[in-house]
Amino acid sequence: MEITAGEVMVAQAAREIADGEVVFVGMRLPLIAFVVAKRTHAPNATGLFELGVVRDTPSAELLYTMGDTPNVAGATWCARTIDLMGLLQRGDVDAGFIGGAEIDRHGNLNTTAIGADRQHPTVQLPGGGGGADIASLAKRLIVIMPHDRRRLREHVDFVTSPGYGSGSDWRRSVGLPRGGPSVLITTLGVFRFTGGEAVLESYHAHSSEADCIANTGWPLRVASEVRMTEPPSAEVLAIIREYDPEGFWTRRGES
Amino acid sequence: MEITAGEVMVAQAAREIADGEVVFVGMRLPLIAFVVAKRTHAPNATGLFELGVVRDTPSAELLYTMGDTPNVAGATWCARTIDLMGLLQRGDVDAGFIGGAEIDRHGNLNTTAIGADRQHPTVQLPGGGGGADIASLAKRLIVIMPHDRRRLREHVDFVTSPGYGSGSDWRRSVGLPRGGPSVLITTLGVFRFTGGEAVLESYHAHSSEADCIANTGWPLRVASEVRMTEPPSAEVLAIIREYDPEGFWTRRGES
Amino acid sequence: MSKVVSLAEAIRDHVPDGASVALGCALEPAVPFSAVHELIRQGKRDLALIGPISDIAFDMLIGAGCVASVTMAWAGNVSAGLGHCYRRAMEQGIPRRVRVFDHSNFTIAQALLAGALGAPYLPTRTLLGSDIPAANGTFKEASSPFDGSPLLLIPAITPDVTILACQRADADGNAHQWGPWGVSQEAALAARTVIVIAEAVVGRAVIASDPNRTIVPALKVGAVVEEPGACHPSPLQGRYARDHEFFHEYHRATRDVPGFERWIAEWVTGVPDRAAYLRKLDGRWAALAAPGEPAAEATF
Amino acid sequence: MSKVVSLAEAIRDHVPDGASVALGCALEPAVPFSAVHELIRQGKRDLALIGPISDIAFDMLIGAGCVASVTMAWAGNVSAGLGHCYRRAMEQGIPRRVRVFDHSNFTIAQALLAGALGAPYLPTRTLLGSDIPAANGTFKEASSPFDGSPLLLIPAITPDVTILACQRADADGNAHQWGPWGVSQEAALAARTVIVIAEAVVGRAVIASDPNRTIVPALKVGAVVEEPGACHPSPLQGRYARDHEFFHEYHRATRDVPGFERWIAEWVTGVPDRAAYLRKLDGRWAALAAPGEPAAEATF
Repeated sequence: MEITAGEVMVAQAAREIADGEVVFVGMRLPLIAFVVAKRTHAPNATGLFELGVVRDTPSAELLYTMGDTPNVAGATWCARTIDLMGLLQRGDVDAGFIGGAEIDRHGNLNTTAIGADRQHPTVQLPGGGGGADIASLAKRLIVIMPHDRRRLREHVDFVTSPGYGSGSDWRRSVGLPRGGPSVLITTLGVFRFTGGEAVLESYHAHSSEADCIANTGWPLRVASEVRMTEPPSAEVLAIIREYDPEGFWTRRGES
Repeated sequence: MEITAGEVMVAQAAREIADGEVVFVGMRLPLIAFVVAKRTHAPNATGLFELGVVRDTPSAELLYTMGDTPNVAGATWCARTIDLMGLLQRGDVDAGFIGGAEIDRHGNLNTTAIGADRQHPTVQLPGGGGGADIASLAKRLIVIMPHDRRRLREHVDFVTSPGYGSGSDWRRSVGLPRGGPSVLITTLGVFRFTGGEAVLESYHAHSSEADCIANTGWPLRVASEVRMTEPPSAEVLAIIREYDPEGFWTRRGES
Repeated sequence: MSKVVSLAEAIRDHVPDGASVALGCALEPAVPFSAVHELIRQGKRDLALIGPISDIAFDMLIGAGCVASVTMAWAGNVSAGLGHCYRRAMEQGIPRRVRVFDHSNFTIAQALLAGALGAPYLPTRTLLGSDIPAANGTFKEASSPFDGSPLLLIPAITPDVTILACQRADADGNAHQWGPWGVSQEAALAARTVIVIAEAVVGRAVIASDPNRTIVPALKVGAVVEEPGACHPSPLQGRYARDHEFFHEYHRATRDVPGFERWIAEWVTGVPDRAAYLRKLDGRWAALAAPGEPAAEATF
Repeated sequence: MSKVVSLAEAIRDHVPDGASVALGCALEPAVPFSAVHELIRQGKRDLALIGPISDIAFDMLIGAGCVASVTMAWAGNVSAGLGHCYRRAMEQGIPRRVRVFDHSNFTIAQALLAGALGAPYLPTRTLLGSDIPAANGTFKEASSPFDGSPLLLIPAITPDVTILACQRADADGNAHQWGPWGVSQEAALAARTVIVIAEAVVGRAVIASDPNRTIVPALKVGAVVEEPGACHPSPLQGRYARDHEFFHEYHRATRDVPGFERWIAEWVTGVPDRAAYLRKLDGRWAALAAPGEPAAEATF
């Protein structure tokens, strides 16, 4: 079976979780990345879900929302949302995953609305949920989204989730206590943030450096040692396909 | 069996609870007053206990502390302390009972320390617990304490629980949202607060107007229609003596 | 005294037009959809909705023209993404313009906690540098009087009424809820009154056997409704699973206004109450049963 | 990975001299007296104690000379009133002077909640006009930027370690506690690390069967101790009742310093651990058993 972009993204996202870390998981590809990490190199990672669920084992079945009953059965803590957000604000959370509709070179994300006037948008997006909190307060942020020139923009219309703002030490200047995006994983490549800007680290097997540049809305910086993204191992593919047999999240070519 | 001061005080305290009210109960005499009120004129009163217990029925056995296991068994809510303090600050609590070591004519209570320097007291008292919060935030305060000229003082050494401060509309001027003492029940009499000052409303059967005046450390105002405190009815005495058969709280001549 | 009434009575007596209403406060699960449908059947207007995620509950109410404003962190369809009615209202003013008060999950939780504590606001560092505070318009920027660091002050939210679904409650309104609480308890304690919708109304002794399960005490509750299946298509832990396909069907059916109106006519105005709704679901409802495994014993 | 250690190891490894230590945070019940005794046996010095009520736990530690400061709303002997050691320390500096940071139950709860939320402070209207804020010295007066009304700002308290007693925990530290929580959860979430003292260490499946009972998650916990009877003479819901007479005996025995020293020699330094202490209590301990009634079923 051909390896999908979703599977490559999940495998890379799993590599971003270190053993023993406390991670805000979220749904879709990050959820499966958490499953892969737990079953491979990060057996002691803990997953937090915004509605108040804490798990040290992935749910038995594939989840469609974090509130699905299988995500609560076997949890180690059913907390209140604010208990987990408190851990986040304290600095007890190592990393968090979020997606977005638009992102700029500094990792500022828009999940609120497209258009100049927030009260009269051209396109109303669902909103940030807890993503803006994770972006504000986690020690580092892992961003996952489809790669599209209209999504990777020179400027986003609305900063829902702050990245590095205008770059450099902007976060400290506005009072954010820590954090910022460490990596952007798209359907085409992996972008590492250095000096507050996304730099192409690797392109996926089905993509290329040129594809990444052509589909990015700003002049893209490319790492000197740019390479192909390491494909998922057979073990990792097996875990992904066992957990998402229908490919509901990993084969719809959309994160 | 002779009626004790404790029994007279409990009967009066019970009269201060109206049906359907939400009341911070506390221990000792107020606890028994809550039992009496529930079983007579206030069957729909709700009792709050600072450690987080909410009950709509008195505990099956006499309590020595609010954390005794019988006070938790049969509770309708085991909350966190801050949940109940939140109700108090919101204005959802009708009344609360507290005691004190010292009180002045304006109902300011000291339960912290005797002496000029708080860090080097002549007598270290245990402290206010949640009493200062109830005094600050309940819609009204019911004070119960032994009557002694050294306890009912012209000025208290430390204001742990604010009453009417210097009188009149002092509470509003310092920012307290509501409340203040409605009544002081002592071993000798009942004092109603009018214009922010305690006025003798009634003396107990074993006491007199003169006793109350002689044992109060400020020039005591006396109501024109001062009378004898209504003694506990046979029904109320029976409830008290059934709940506190040893007279642990009601026969030790000390509230 | 018993506060048990029908859902129609509870909504009629406790949710006037223009009321601020918090619901769906456990985020994805335990959304009181039966109450959402009753609000639409009773033609409520100018509601100020409050809830962090709420799934398609807010989308439906917006599409039905019941809503003047939404205070939320996310509004749409958790399974399908965008909510068509929310988009139409914001992009085209159909059926009417809706004012949005943007929040994050943390700031809405803090606003409701402040309401529950009777505090004027809570101070936070989240959203510093985000455009949400300016869009919301109710937050204040400040610096900490302790160390001068930048802060956002999130003002308290105190809903007129919070609608809370749970597994069981007594007739006075002492409610047991388990599974994720999200911001449900803060929303209930912050509200002027609470409508409790219980899968089952039980005796006081059942509630009092486990007071740590109580999410809201009787003293906050104005009405108690016994209604099995009140949360479908959202799940209720230990009772029934989420009906994922129902959310996708709603998404497909509501792409245009006539489609939305047909959907409402079929599932909301076309049924008198939740019992009829469940009969209409028929075998599909039975298939969602998820009784779960018993919790380890605790004694009191 | 398992964090199960002996109480002596937990205290040795997680409570250095000078540490700020929160304990007794459920107020009267579930006070971890075994840990208090071990702190005395190990001769800890300059501790900064944090707890709203703590019953005689703080009095003992003060009498033993372990304490530099106490942050509390009440300190003494709940059954008998005054605590002799606390009085001697404050009135005569015996065995040493102790700095007091006065709080009310609400302000200490707010300070710990602020610590748990990672907020710098919480704003409140309690204690306006009280002498407590001036005596405490760490609060700030302010006016609300929303309406100008007077407020007190209560700064966050973040203990170095919180010691929490509970009915059961798994080896990682996920702890189930039921009965009154007081400020226990805030104190645990606000702390740098937590020592969990469980009546029983159980399998993860027992904890995971009822995640709503979890008061603190493993990620906050540094050590797990299995120790039956750890709270005597305070009660633990569903396990054992309060030993009221023991508090009165302590009160009578500790009226003077030699009496206190005899009491410590008999009940603390004279016994190696809690198992020996319970054997010493003998039939008196057995008589306190209070297994309680089972909670109504909940399924997940």
